[in-house]
Amino acid sequence: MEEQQMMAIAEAILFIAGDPVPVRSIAEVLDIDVDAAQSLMEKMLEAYALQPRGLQLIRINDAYQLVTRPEYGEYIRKFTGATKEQPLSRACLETLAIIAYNQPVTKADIEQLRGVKCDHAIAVLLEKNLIREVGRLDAPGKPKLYGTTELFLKSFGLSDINDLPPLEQQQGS
Amino acid sequence: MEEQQMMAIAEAILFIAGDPVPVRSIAEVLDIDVDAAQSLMEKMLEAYALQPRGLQLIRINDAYQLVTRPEYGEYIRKFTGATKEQPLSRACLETLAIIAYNQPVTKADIEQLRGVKCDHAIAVLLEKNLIREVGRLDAPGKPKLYGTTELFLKSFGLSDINDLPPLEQQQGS
Amino acid sequence: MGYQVRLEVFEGPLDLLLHLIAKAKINIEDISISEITAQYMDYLSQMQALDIDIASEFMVMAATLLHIKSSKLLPKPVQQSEEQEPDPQQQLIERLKQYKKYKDAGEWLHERYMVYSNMYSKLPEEVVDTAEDVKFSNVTKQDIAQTMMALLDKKNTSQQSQTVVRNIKPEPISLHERINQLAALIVRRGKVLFSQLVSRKFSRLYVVVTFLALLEMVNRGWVAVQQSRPFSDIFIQRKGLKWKNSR
Repeated sequence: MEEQQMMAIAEAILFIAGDPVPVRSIAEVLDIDVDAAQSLMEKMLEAYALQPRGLQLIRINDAYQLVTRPEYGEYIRKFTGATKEQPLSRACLETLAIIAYNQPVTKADIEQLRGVKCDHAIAVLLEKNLIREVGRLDAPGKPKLYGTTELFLKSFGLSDINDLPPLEQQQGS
Repeated sequence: MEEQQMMAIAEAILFIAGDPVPVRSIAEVLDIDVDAAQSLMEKMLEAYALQPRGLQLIRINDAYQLVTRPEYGEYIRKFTGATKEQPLSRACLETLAIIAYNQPVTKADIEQLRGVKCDHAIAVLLEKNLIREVGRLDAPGKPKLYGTTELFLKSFGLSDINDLPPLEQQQGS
Repeated sequence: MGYQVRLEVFEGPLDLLLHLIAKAKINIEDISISEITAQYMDYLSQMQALDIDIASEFMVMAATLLHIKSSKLLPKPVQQSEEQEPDPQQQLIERLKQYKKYKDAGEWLHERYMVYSNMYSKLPEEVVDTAEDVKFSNVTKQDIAQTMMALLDKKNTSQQSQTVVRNIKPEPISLHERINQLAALIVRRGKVLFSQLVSRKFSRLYVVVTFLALLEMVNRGWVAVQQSRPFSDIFIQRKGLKWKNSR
């Protein structure tokens, strides 16, 4: 395959993922070896840097991510401000509730329920040690499964996960 | 502001939004009038089309959206594990064609044209959200009128309903 | 199942007629009613021989064809008035021409669909106000439950009002399969809400099959279900010995 086409495919994948994509996954999808994928991505990173665009490619350890350029933050805030800005704790609480009641659960499941990307909230919850990775789903891409931690139980005064209030009782009120 | 910079901002906004963004919102964020935003986006659409990229800009009625190029769908599915969209049955396609070209249209009209009952095809198209009820005919029995949806436009790569080729042209075969 | 015979499937009588016309390599305008009628009847009798249900539309068309054919054989009645009935053969030709247009447009749509259903979009980014710190110190387990409930509510209402983007794939699924799927899920989760089993990407058929599967599982004593009031969500929980050691 031509290099340019491979870059186009990588771009499409990074776009869909939104998250950092390990160079290994890019290699897998393109059916090339990891070194080749690595150098492809480095070239792409340079190409992106040279173009006057709204997006940029960044590298985080062995992964690449498509993000908006920081200099346009003000406009993005203007755009999203018109819709609604969510406080972080709200986003995290929703994400935590979904994980607590549905564990083990993938990020895609959480996002499906919330209708927005949840990377940030998941990162914060992981960092606070309220959730953890409990395995990987046996599906293509092997997505991570999340569950709650002991600290979660302790923090909310639960002896075990079945202590969570049943959902249907509240619905009446 | 320079045009190139405005395009970059629009790109960043489309990336953040994910969903189609009305041209009005783009105008607002850039603080320009709607016509200017419209022509900016059309220029951007062309620029995107010319570049060998993984993404493309599409217009659906008065909104713009960033999506991956159809030719890389297979790679996206490999990456996400999604399954390929099933083709629509011939009954559905014929029914959809009749609705697209004659909307708003009743079931009786469709059945008259096709010479068979169309309940099942209509139910499937409604469920797939390719068509919707747009009202009722002011006639005995008040039959439902059907029309196509935005998803129809998107699924068939049409910017608006006028993008459909004239019916006569097809007759050649 | 016995032997299988391939018989071309037609979308209706008009579709069958177009097929016969194409096979005869003639223009729609030039159809010979007696030939076409013979072939049409032949096809219907093949269907009958194979025990295929013949939709009433096919029979109606057969009657129309026979009517046209017979009226051609009969001497023309004396013209009573200028405003006589339109020529049924001409009417049929018009219908066929109209139908062909949409059949071709359908093919065009098919090609487009195969291309453009390959376009993917991304989920919106969540924009959070990072200035605010996350404090869970005064959040209780009730808050978690309430949050989850609000999410499910929101999802339900957005389901009702939403008119855009919904991708549904045909899901050929058997009751048996669905029971196995649900069992696998319940082994993992222990408890689950019915609404979680049937997210909006599923068809009505899928929901019905899921519900039947659930009833069957209740019947087998595998699960206990609770519903606090009519139309509220159904809470499903593992029950009985089936699940012992399977965790």
